[in-house]
Amino acid sequence: MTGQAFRNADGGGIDRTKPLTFTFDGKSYQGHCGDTLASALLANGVRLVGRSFKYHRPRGIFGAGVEEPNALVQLRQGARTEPNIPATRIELYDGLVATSQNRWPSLKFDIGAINAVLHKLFPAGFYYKTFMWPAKLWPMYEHFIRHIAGMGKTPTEPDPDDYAHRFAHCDVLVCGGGPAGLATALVAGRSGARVVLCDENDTFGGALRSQPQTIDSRPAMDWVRDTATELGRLENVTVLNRTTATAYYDHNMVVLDERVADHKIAPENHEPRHRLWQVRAQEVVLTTGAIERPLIFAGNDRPGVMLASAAQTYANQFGVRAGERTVVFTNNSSAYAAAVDLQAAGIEIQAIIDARNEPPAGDLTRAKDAGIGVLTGHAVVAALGNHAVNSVTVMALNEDGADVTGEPHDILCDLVAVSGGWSPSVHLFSQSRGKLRYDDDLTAFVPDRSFQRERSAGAANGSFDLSECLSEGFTAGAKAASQAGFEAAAMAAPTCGTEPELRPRALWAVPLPDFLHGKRFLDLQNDVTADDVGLAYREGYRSVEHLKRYTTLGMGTDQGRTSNVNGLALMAGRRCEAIPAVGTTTFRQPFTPIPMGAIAGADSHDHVSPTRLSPLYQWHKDHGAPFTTAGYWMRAQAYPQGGETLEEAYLREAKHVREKVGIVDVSTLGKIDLQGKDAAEFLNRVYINGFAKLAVGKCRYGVMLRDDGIVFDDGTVTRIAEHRFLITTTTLHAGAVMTHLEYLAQVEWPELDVRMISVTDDWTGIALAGPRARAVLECVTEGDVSDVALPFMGFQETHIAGAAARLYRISFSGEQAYEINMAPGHALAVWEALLEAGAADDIIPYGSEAMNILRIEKGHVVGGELNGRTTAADLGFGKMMSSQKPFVGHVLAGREGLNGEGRQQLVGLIPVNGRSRIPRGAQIIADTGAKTPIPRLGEVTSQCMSPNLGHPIGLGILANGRARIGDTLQAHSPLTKQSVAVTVTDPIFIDPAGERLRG
Amino acid sequence: MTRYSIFSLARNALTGHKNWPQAWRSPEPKPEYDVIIIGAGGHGLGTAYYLAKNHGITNIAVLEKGWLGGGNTGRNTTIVRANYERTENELFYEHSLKLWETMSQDLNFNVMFSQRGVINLAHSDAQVDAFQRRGNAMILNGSDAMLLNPAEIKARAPHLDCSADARFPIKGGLLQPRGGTARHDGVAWGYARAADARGVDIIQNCEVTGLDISNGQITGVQTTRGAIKAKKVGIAVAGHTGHLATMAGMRLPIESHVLQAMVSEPVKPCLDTVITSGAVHCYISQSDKGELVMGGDLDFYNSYAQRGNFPRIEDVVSSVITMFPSFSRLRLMRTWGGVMDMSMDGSPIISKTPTKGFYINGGWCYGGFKATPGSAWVFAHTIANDEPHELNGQYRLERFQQGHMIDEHGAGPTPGAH
Amino acid sequence: MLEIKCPWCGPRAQTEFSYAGDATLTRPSLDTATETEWYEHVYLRGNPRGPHDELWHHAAGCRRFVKVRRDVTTHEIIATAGPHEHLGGGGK
Amino acid sequence: MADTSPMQSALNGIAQPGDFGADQPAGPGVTITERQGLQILHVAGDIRDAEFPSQVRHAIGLPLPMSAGETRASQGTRVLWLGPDRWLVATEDALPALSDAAAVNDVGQGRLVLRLTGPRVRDILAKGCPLDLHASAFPTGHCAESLIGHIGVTIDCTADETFDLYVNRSYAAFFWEWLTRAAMEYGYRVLPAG
Ligand SMILES: Cc1cc2nc3c(=O)[nH]c(=O)nc-3n(C[C@H](O)[C@H](O)[C@H](O)COP(=O)(O)OP(=O)(O)OC[C@H]3O[C@@H](n4cnc5c(N)ncnc54)[C@H](O)[C@@H]3O)c2cc1C
Ligand SMILES: NC(=O)c1ccc[n+]([C@@H]2O[C@H](COP(=O)([O-])OP(=O)(O)OC[C@H]3O[C@@H](n4cnc5c(N)ncnc54)[C@H](O)[C@@H]3O)[C@@H](O)[C@H]2O)c1
Ligand SMILES: Cc1cc2nc3c(=O)[nH]c(=O)nc-3n(C[C@H](O)[C@H](O)[C@H](O)COP(=O)(O)O)c2cc1C
Ligand SMILES: [Zn+2]
Repeated sequence: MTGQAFRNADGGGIDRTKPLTFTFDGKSYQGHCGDTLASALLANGVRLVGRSFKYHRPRGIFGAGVEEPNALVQLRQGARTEPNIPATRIELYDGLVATSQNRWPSLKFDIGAINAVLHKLFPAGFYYKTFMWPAKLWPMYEHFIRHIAGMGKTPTEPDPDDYAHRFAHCDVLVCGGGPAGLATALVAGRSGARVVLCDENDTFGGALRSQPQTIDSRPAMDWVRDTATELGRLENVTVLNRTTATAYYDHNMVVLDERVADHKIAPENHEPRHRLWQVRAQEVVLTTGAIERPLIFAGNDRPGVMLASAAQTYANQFGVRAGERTVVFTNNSSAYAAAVDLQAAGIEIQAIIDARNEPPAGDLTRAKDAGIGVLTGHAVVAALGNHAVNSVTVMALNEDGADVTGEPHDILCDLVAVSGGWSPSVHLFSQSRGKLRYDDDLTAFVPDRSFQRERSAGAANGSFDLSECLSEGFTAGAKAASQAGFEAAAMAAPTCGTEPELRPRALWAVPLPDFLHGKRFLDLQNDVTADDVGLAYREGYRSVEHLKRYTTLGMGTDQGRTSNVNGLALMAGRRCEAIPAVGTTTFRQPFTPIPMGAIAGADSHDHVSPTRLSPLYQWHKDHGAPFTTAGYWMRAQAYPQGGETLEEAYLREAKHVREKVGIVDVSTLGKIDLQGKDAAEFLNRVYINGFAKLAVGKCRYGVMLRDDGIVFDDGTVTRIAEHRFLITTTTLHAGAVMTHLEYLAQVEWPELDVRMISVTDDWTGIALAGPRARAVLECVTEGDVSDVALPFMGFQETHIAGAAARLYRISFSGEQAYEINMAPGHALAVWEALLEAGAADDIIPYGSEAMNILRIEKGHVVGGELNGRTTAADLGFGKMMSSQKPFVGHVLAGREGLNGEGRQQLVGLIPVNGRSRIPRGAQIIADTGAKTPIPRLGEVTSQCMSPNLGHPIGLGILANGRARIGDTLQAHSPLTKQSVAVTVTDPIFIDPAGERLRG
Repeated sequence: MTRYSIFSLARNALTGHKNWPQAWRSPEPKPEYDVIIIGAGGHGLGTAYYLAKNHGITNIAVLEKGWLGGGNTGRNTTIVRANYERTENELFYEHSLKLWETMSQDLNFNVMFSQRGVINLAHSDAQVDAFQRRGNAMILNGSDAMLLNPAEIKARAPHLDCSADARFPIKGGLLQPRGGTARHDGVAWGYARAADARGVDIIQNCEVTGLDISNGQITGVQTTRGAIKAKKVGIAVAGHTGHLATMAGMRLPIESHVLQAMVSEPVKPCLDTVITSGAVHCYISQSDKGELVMGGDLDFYNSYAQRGNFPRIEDVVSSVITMFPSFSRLRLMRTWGGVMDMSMDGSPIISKTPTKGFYINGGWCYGGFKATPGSAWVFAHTIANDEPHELNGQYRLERFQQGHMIDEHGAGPTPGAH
Repeated sequence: MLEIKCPWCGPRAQTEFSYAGDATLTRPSLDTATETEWYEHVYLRGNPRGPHDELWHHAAGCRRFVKVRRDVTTHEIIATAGPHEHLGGGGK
Repeated sequence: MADTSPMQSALNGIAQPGDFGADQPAGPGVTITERQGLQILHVAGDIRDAEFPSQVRHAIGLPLPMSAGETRASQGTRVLWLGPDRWLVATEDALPALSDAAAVNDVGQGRLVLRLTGPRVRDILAKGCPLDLHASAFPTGHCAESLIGHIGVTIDCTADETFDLYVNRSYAAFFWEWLTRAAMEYGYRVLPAG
């Protein structure tokens, strides 16, 4: 126990045979297996551990668990470093490294503490009142404010650890593994119900771990161990330690965060660091216990002021004396047990200062038996000291607690153990929409009405007596199990040693006598004082929600666990209203902060959203193609050869296809198989053009509108058989079109006999295009692909390179072209066979970029033009719109605003000088010299260098565009300081008559 | 109104800050007002302020069912920008942005408007095109925009993963340097204080439960604190717009959806700009207090609940740590939800209605915080003159029936899609 | 995460579904309805604060559309049914 | 004309046989095999049309399962309920000829089929699948379509601790990566496809 001056020789749950070495602020210390960083620091006499948020005041360890507002440290180093971790929540391991935060240059000497000197200028909300002049200096002021604020530091490297998710379903979920939770789980588990029990700590037992009691005359921890062992053996029970129930959502879904490896220096053997559970429970039982509240007095933030239960925990659970000499200051009975335990641990008890005038006789007897003096009707008005407490000033409270009177006297001490009563942990209950009730006897909010299938038991329910906790647990377990359909045997509650009732006296802040100065802190983390509540009240920020936001009360990493109730009670006092009338702020998820990595689980980085690959992906990759995304798909952009840039490659490819022949992977297009007696009628309703008369073995281009008359998607439809069609969609809209069609078929037109399924993955698509396409095709198929047998817009079922294939004579490039669909397993063979067969015709593979150029040259519309604002008429499909039949969207397409003057229509654009590239994303305007705002006539939607025309081209949508053909306008891009004069043309640049594709 | 300044702060420090006056009164409602504004969010309070300041109308009540600023004004991710492509939107939001730039001084309340820039990330060439198109439109309409390359983005956001093999590689970004964030609560409080100083009655805990309409003219409202008369009533109730419209017998092209936001624990400055990504579905900035403030998509179902669900949290957080791999070990501290007024074209409605004297301000979707001063300015104009301002004529209710939608994303009449 | 009882598949997680909008609307006739009827159908919503009838698509399951009555103030699901069936439970 | 073209697995170059992940003295938590050569049909039809189920039954020798999650199996053939009007027929035998009464699609090549077997198989799937996979809720003979790791998957519990997963082929590589990463902590073995 080298150097552990405050460690007792025995007692507690730590393993003294296992020393662990750790460093804090670079200095090396020893602790033991079973310690937390907080207990180990205290054992070594380290009391100053951090600086506060705003005033940079010295701060020590205040609690022993999740309630800790002060002792936040930067844990670990390098890629694994983490800011703001409460020392009370860190299980000690060998080699642990922690550093203090929010101080510079050192913890003992912190420049930021100047703020504490200027504190008078910095009451709550001071920044709203100043830093406004001169306005241009605000960025500088802000820079300063930002650097003072914040706490720990962000890691600078990616997180090396893995995280896992886990879905689970159970009949009964028990959150909290103290006596109440164990009792609940035991009864429910014995009933055969599927039970999940979790507790945030490494071991079960809850408060019993640090507050020794008896059950059936044996130490209560024996019962805890027996119960935990039995639960561990039950197959239907899942027992999770180090697991926090962090969020309670609708429909009884509770998120648990299991810290699988946080107690180790690093995760081992491929284990995840955290495992996030999403548990859907039939019934939930909340046995989350209660948290002690502090009492508020001047200087109550000094290192050495600590919750009584925390001091007791350090003594009992860790064998650590949190000080040498203590004053216990309480307004309720629970601190008497703590005082006795502290004394037993070797801490000198100077006195118990009890705010109550007449504590219950039992308390007094207990103190007297232990030889501890009690000062009733008194309060600690101030704690004195600098980096640590060295004494307190005590005065008498008057009758209503609104003032202190009499002679102040000082008591020397280095520890002040405070207890202001207990707040049930109602966070999860509130998250589940449960309504709270204020209990005057407990001076606390307790669960009242539930809205989900959930119940609370034990201290979480406001029941602090051990036997009551157990019996409530047994009852809750039995009820929950039977609600979930299991027969639960009732269990009789064992007999326990009796604990006195709390009987607190409401005392929200000890009045500050005139002769004393000092701040009375409510929220230790955010430096919110009792006076700030007064200021907020005076300034009109009187709702608790305004109070919170104006002062930042309860907005720290501890979410005000130890401060909110005092704050709202003080506000209630100011408003002369009852506490329930003032109410609480909203409890929100998460219960305690959880790493973002745990929330993301495996779903980050490459797995943040799925990727879809064509069966030809590996081939593309092996042939040097860079990829671009289209929705989830990865598409090969081009195949650069021998040092070509990407652009050189795709320009070459696009030229080559028009001159010779090429193949491109078009597997990403959506494909829907539509069957049924009414399939043709269905298509007739869906597309703007007619499909009833489409012959079997023929394809047709189609356009569909949304209900609002705007173009939704385009593609081809092929009649495979009388009652069977194959629909293609754009890559991006494939899912939406499928859903739209299913909706119409199922919900709106159930009378139609149609069924459909997406077959996108079942058919790989290869387009073969170019003047030599047929020649190549003939080499790989035995079927007749002559122009007569397979004319433009014809279809065949055939074999290609030995694979069963669907062959469509359709063209996106404007060339003689075929789309070949085959089963994906054959795709590579077919692709390679085409390349081999086409070698004589100089075939090449081409990528999505060349495909894009080819379609721009042909004036085909895609994403930039199908932008969700254009109508069929805008895009030149006006004549396709059938007047013979109604179709989706036709009525609203007739609206005034979607027709007539000023609509932006699809046009082609050519630079006047024949050379300049049309700037990407340019706007089309008439006059670059016009006064701002310059009217926008239209926009460039696509542009490229046309290798086949030898000059740049573009597509755009332009107000009254078709009437402007021949005009000269500016394609203007002030963003890139480019402006190019363009001539407006027809959007089809190559082969407007369509001879090439029919040839 | 006591003027706020470093001098008044120093003076009050000497007296222990005991003499600060109330920022606003809590008056009892009068039986009648010239104008009633329903909803004490930024828009409602701002409208009252500009009615008083610009139009000399001061006999105004702002009725609020809860606490002022507790609606979406008090729960948004505070991003202020004017980076729209549709001219109708850009001119309006640019006007709003200009008002932001002088708001603290105008209100004598520091709303901490922080022009740290807003960057939209482009993850594909098609997106770069789209952002260039938008940036160009912004400049033509008199706003500011800059195109950034990946290296320039990395320099502004060093934690951002700009590597070429990222799942969503960063190809570029559109920066609006004048965009940024503001202290959301401060906006509500600043307007409340300034409106109150001009005589406006802000009445909290007063829910409007009915509208009195006779012969097509509004005559007053029913509230949980009794009936109050007025010949002009404007609603600025964000997520509750549909509900209020029902009281006037109207159905609107609006649905209420829940949107969540969340903050990490506070950390020392690590992100000095606002980063948004449409493709990865998230936006993130760091507040002056140090938390990372994050949001993403709607939960995608109708809701008036102010509480969201876990799948969206997962989604936002995984997006954030995908873009910022070193944020993975930071902890999420708090999550919450707000009720969003999603319109059918993604643009707001600031309009007269078929009921005379009844005006609507709603349909703000993801972006009404940045609109606060602009919206309040033109809504006050519309109410005062019974005619729209030139900047909100296009936001009329009839545009949907006429086919004049202002659909920035082209998402069509699906209210959750914008 | 919500749990939605698909009338065909049983209780399933929300993530298997996608939201598909208001189920109280009656689609006007494709051939006879007026522009106003279509406008009202496509754009106007009751947007009630309370029970709301809506459609969800069981996209990652049976791919059927499901009618759901859900209280939008609490997210509680009151009843589910096929798209042409009547919903039991309370609400309007 | 029969297919003469060579076939390629969706996991070509991705899945390598061997043992991976955590060392488990008791052996790998799961063993993964790609099932090749399965014939798979997606069958859609209206059961109110009396012809349809009887024709299907005739063709495949098994009645169509009619309730959620139900499967029917014979030697080499399984029929899975996918929805009130959709079924999956997976067979190692020759494809049955189905009449016009149903809308039939051959989806055998559009799917990657993985057989997972081992003591930790449910734990691994539960990392990404929101269904209740507990043996009491998802016993042998039960099937479902759901999500695993955000991808649509058809899940078929063919025997105790054994599941067949059907994944759309374009997601195969992505899913494989998800699955093997999920299996790391329990250790996994990949067997050659068969
Ligand atoms: C999570 C989230 C993130 C967002 N992020 C951004 C962002 O980054 N940038 C951005 O520009 N916008 C953002 N927004 C949108 C923005 O917050 C809102 O559009 C804007 O704040 C709306 O302001 P408001 O004044 O209209 O409404 P609110 O602030 O909601 O005020 C409306 C008020 O009306 C009251 N009310 C309602 N019904 C009644 C009644 N019957 N009687 C009396 N009072 C009533 C409400 O209580 C409320 O206080 C976000 C919204 C959310 C929810
Ligand atoms: N001395 C007193 O007056 C006094 C006051 C309060 C409590 N107690 C004692 O405390 C015990 C109360 O028993 P109990 O079982 O109700 O509570 P408990 O405090 O013993 O156990 C609750 C357990 O739940 C855990 N927990 C809390 N929130 C959690 C979450 N979100 N996720 C996971 N775990 C969570 C806690 O860490 C704790 O281990 C009794 O022994 C009682 O006598 C005594
Ligand atoms: C920009 C912004 C920053 C916030 N920062 C914090 C914070 O630091 N700490 C905190 O507890 N809550 C923070 N919140 C959340 C609020 O506590 C609160 O959840 C939110 O205003 C919604 O209110 P409600 O939870 O009371 O419904 C922040 C909210 C916003 C909008
Ligand atoms: Zn279903």
